[in-house]
Amino acid sequence: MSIAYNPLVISANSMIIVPIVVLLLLVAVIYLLKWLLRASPEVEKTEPYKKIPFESSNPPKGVGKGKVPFQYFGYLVMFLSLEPAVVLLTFISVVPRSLISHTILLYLILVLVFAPLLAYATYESKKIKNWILD
Amino acid sequence: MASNISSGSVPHLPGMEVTELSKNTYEVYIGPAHPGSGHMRIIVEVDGDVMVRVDPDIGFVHRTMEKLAEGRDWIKNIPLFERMAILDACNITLPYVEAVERLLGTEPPDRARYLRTLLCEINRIASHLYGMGIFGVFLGHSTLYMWAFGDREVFIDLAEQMTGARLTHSYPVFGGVRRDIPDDFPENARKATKYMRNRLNEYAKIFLNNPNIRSRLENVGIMSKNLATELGIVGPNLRASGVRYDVRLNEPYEAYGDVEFEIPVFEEGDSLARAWARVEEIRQSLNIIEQAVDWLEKHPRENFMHEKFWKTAPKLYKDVFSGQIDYAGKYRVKLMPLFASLKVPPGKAFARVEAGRGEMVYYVESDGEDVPYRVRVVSPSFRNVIAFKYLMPGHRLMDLPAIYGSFDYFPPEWDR
Amino acid sequence: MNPINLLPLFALILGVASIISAYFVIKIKDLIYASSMLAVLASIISALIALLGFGIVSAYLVLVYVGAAVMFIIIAISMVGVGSKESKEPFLGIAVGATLAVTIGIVILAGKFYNLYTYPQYITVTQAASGLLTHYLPVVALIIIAQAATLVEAISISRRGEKK
Amino acid sequence: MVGGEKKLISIQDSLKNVLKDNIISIEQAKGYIDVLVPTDKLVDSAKKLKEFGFDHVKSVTAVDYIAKKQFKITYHISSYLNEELSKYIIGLSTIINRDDPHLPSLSKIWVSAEFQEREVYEFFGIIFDDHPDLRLLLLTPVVAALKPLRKDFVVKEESDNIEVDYAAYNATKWW
Amino acid sequence: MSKSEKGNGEEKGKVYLADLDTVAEEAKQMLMKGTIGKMVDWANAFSLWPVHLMTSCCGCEIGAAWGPRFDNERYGSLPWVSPRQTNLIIVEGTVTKKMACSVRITWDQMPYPKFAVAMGACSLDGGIFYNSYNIVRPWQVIPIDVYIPGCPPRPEAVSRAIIELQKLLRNKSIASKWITESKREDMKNIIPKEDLCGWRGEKVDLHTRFT
Amino acid sequence: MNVWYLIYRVIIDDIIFYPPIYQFLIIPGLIAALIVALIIIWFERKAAAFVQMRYGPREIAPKIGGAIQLVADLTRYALQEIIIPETVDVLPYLLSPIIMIILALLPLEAVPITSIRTYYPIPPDYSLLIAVALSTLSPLFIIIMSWASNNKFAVVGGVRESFIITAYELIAVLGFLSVAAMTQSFNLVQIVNLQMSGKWFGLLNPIALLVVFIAVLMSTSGFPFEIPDSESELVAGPYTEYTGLLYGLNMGGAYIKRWVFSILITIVFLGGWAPYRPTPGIITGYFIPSLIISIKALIVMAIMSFLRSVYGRYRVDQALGIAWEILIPLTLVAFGLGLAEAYFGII
Amino acid sequence: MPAKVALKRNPKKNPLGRVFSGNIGALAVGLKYFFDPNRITLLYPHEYIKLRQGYRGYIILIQEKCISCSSCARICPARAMKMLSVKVFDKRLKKEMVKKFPVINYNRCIFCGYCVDVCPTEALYHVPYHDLVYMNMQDMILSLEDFQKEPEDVTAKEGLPIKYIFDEKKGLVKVKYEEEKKEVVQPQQSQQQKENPQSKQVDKGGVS
Amino acid sequence: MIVVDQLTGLVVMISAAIIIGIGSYGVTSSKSLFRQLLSIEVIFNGLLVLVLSLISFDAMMATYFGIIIISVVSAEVIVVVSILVAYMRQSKSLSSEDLEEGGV
Ligand code: SF4
Ligand code: SF4
Ligand code: SF4
Repeated sequence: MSIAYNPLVISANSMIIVPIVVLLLLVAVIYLLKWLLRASPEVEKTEPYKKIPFESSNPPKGVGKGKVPFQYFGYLVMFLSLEPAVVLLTFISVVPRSLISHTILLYLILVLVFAPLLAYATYESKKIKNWILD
Repeated sequence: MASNISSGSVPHLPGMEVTELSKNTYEVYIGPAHPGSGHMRIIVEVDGDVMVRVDPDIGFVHRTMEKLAEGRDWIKNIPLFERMAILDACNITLPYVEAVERLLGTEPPDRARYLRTLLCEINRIASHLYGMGIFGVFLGHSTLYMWAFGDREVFIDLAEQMTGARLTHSYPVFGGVRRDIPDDFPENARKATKYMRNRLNEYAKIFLNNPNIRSRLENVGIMSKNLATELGIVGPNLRASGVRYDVRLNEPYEAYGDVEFEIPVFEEGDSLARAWARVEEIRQSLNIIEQAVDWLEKHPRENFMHEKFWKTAPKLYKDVFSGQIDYAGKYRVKLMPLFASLKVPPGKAFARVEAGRGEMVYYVESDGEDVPYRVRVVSPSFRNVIAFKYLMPGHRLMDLPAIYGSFDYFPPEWDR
Repeated sequence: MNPINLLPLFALILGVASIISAYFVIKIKDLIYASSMLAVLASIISALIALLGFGIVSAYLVLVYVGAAVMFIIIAISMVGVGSKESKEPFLGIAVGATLAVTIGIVILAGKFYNLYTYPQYITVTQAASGLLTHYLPVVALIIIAQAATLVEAISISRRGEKK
Repeated sequence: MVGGEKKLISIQDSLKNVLKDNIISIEQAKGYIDVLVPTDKLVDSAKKLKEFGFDHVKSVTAVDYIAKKQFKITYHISSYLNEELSKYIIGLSTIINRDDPHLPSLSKIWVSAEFQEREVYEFFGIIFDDHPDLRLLLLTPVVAALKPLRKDFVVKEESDNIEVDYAAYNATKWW
Repeated sequence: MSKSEKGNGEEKGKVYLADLDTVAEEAKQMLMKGTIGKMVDWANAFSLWPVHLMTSCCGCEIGAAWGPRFDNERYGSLPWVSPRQTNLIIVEGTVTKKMACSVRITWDQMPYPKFAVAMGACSLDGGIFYNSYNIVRPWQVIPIDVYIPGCPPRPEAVSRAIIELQKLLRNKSIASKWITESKREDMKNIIPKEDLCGWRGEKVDLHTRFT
Repeated sequence: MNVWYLIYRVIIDDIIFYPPIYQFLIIPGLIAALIVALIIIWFERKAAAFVQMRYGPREIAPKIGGAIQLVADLTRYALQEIIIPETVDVLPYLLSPIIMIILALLPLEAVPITSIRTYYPIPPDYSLLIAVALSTLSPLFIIIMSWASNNKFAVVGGVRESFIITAYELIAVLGFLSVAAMTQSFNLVQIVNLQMSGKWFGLLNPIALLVVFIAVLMSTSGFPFEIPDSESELVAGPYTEYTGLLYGLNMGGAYIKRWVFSILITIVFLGGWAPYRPTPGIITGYFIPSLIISIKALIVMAIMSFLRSVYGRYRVDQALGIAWEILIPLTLVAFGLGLAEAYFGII
Repeated sequence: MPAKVALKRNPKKNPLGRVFSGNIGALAVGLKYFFDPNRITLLYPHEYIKLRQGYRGYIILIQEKCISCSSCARICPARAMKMLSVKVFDKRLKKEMVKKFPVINYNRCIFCGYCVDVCPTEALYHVPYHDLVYMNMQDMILSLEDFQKEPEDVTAKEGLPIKYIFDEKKGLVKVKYEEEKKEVVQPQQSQQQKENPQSKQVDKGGVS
Repeated sequence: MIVVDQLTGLVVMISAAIIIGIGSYGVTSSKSLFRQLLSIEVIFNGLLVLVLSLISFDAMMATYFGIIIISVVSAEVIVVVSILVAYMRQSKSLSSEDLEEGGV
């Protein structure tokens, strides 16, 4: 086997080099197409609305970057608090068979601790009136 | 209409700016070139995900019918008003014809009344199916759209056999109708009704009882009985809120006094009830079609125009009717040249019928000329528009299509 | 040639990339882009960690930190919708940053701390997990409970009180 | 139909009872009962009618009698909740001057009149005082300035002869 | 090169760019003459996606035309939501003065190559509303390729229009012609004399951003 | 002969079948994903058309039912004008779709598609963990995309997308990893090998399969959960401003994500290359197993696509509610089931 | 009073039933149609609907019958039909005279059929097809000569005539239009049948 | 072999030092609380690499350390962001100077 098949090289290749090459290729293609397929400046003159943002074919007002649904922030909090715990648990679940009772113990702790809290959190998150940001 | 983000920010703070926390709203334009609307624009102000102000901005299809009608002969206005809602053509033009008939003092003969009723019900089904199809597509359910439009074709085909046009029938004229039904029509109509009854069950399975759709519709856009009355909502939407009002019930016109049917009234008043109300109405319309067809089969083919017009008809007219002239269609009632220059005695008339989307109202005023002096049209959709303004705020943005679609809007109708 | 010899090269590339993205985190005006650059930075860091031989930590970093924490920051910023303004006197910052970087660098160089790095021996997931389970079971349970506590804490902090 | 006529008469009577001396004239038109009230008593009559059970407005109609220099505004009202009343339609009308058309708005009393009053406003230029939201509804400002439904705005009708030149299909003609 | 010789010394900086442009032009011409041009026409012909812009009541026949009985998706045509991703606009009947602005904006926002179909009597010469004060003819707003008479036209007629447009595309290769010429000839005639959207009187404010 | 043979071997062995390239670019990767996207979108339209009493795309090639329809669409998109609106932030606007696609494909690099050791792209000791971790990266760029588009619909769509992320990510992670609880291993090869006997984990732990299936639907805006680009309010969601090839990339991006997840589902739950035992050699050891996986994944995708014709879409809070009230408990149950099965030694 | 009010409520189901029976019912209906699609699609350019006599399609003038009464032009709501003055040789009076004949402008015509119905001599009639498109608006303004010719029916050349009949199970069912059977070119027909097995199958079923 | 490892360590540690420097520059120079949070996260990233490369001799130890520290940091993020949001609700601004003035 050549050096290219060494684990280190192969992972570096697969994670970094090949994707980056593909990325550069795609970017090049996009820029090429953008350059090739542009309309002549006349068109831009006759079609003044071409490059303004789409707003259901209304003359646009303002920009899009604004504040958007905040009412589901509770779900976000739930997600972020549960995720590390769960990932930790799943990570731990690969122990040998002999230790599995510990995992089950942890699993039970997780379920017992989280179940009421999640229920409470879902209950809270559902009241959208409480989450309006003002 | 304050623009949201562009209109500056809160007073300059040291450090960092927070853009307009006091007014955390976001103005979204739904329409006119938007899949969630057609022909109209709803300006929605959302606070996060909740709509706080809904401003229906209509008039994108305003084609000045009321004005045009003032300059056109009486009969020419029938196709004109029909363009308001071509998918509900007979129902839309009928009150105009009725109002003018009231002014003229003519009563249509029985057969014409049944023929009008028949076409009205066919149109009602087609229009309800159209509305359901659009509703389906609003909720992302393309299958319902396709099914409804496919089954609508059945009824459009029936209407086409009856009148010679798919949508724009211009069927009722003053004192009668323009065609009689073809010979194989009753049989076809019965088959179609049987087919449709089966299909309605499948609709319920894939759409109305689908948990996904149910959860989108249930308890969304609840309109109480009082609110519906207050806003003057019409049609199935009104009856879905528990109000027992239907012109066919309260002031029977044409043949509705003689056929048996039910008026489904729902109590919940949410989007689901509005959808169900349409389904139930389709069932009742199927009943009416069957009864009307039975009646028509039993009775001879005569009297489909008012005698005043038809008595003096030359022989050619009767030949055309009986199909003697090979290039012309059979059972076609020819119009008198008189129609082209009809003068209507002065007076004011008001007529209402229950169109597919609700009560259709005409006010006709004549000053004895060959053109109307004033025609006022209030279409069912126009009376429903106000519901968007008062019903939607407080719902989530994603409920907009669920409410909007459940009202079975048709913008050309409200814009006239 | 042993491919392990390429290690410094890869580390150099990734290090430079991470420095650039860290710079962008600080410099990009739009906070959404800045925080997404933080995600990029963390991804590069996780690649670097993988390169250093801690594959498990790297996967964990991507899963928990990039996939959850940074995402959380981005979403929170995009919902809260804030712009940012820099301080008018950045020299203090430059001074502090440079001092800190130089100090740490000098400490590393002078103390020959870079000698401390050896390519770690390979540990399997099972080893790591069972080690964690046997030696650190209370810690893990504590983390889980702490997470639950933060859940309640965060919910009750960020929710608005029941007011009309 | 005979019974119907009788009932109509009785409703006319009860209307007279309700509105008392607000009524200028009451007349049986084709399909509705036309009740004419003076403009300053419009709100009062509307309130009384609403209490009587007429709970919604079907249509708000304005007619331009250009010869008499008048606008006649008719609110066609009826009832949903009262089954007896729902058989009748009352035209609550008033006559206003054409030069300076002003009228109290009834959309506070019947919300269902809100959009229709907006429509009358833009088509006739009739101003409804204290209307909560009197904006243009259907038209663009340019077109609304013409006040299109007034009789002095005339749309051109074509003749039925072909002297109208079909060749004039160039873009400039219509624009 | 010839350009650079002709040009003054001041334009030196631009010479290179100009050359690049000519190179691009030539490359485009070469590409589009051959199979790629044919491909573009073929692909556009079988992928005519109309934008969802309902202008008037002909819209219900559009619904029927894409419904199951007439199923225009057989021609590869799929009604799509936003103009940015479509290449066909079907003007469904009357265009009122209020709507004309939207029609124009929709047309502007569609990427080239793009085509237009006018459907219904109203969009040809006003139909029954020929003397209405509130309508414009769509061919005054956008360039039309195919006209469908009728009120409303049968769905078959819509299918027929799509078939005719496909034939037009493949025989006259208008799609690849746009790519080579980078403009559409008949747009010249369609410069509205008044500002279509002027009635809104709203200031277009595009450049407010967070700092 | 020697030189040419050598070049041939180099091209075959070291370029085409070189794991990073083969897996990223060729069979489960870019090219296969492209073909699959073409087939699946066609199938989706066709299946919907079947249910909807019509034909779907046909006239382009009536003999094969219009199967090349998507080629036409793709060509049209690729050679359409690319409009860059004035208000967008050009660099992120142009780059983020591309990066999203690359990142969506990255998990494939961690997935072994054979049991022959030489063709592992990444040391597979914890390959499942890496694959799942990498799959959480790409949604970020949808948010950036929407933010860069600077369009109201896009921004709202982007935020909805981010909420949906919070809904599905945990389910996907926990659902996939509940297999690890059953096998005590993150090693995908070992997981597949354990399924060789026909005891597919999809059968042993159907709840996990179900929740992962739903999570994938959520992550790729599959039909009951087509919320971020729900067209009836948000036009095309985060992709509203994109034209031409860029939109094509975006549209393909969702399908590529679904493809990658389908491959993961296939390997984890449906036995991978199961009936077949790879033997050394490029064709038998690498090509055939990858084909088997692709076909299985294709079927999974077809089932997902079929749902379009039956369901509408949920509201965003309903989707979140479903995720947090039904699916997360179910996922925890699935995980517990996995642990229990491991404890009682059913595997 | 025959119409009566029926009070109804939304059908209710318990949550479990909703989740299971609802989903399963929807999926089952979907699958049923997936495997047995009840297609009603008209394969348009290959088939076309042979519309009934009496469909309000394009309008043709029979000049001999026209008595120049102008009724048609007066009643036309869209002013699509207008009278054109032409010099014709009158057979009865045996002299050349100016007469008015209608001409039509399909840019405007809304196919309402009033003109046909009102014509006192049946000088106008409809041809039952309605699927022509034009590339040019000038083509739609017909001259007197063109108005007397039936427009070319393009689809009839390309495809088979088809008729839809009603059916209790399937709604609309496509069947071949019988009268035209002889005129159809054979090879086209066989090719058509190959392409569309379903229509073939329906043919066997025949018209009931 | 050893040389290679040392070189790697040098590169990684210097990069980490620079990242930490950048992060601390961000913390001090910015007035925006969110930006400061981001900068702190940058510092955390740098520190993680630094510490991991420092304790690489005990791979087990490093792994445990990494896992636990990442969990803790993500918990910290959630609380900090929630506090920021809650603070923002009240003061409608997110400037650290305001914090001082408000006496929080
Ligand atoms: S052509 Fe007829 S159907 Fe079409 S928009 Fe005009 S009036 Fe409506
Ligand atoms: S069909 Fe109607 S619109 Fe057409 S010419 Fe005759 S009367 Fe006029
Ligand atoms: S109505 Fe008939 S007879 Fe009279 S002018 Fe018209 S076509 Fe001629």
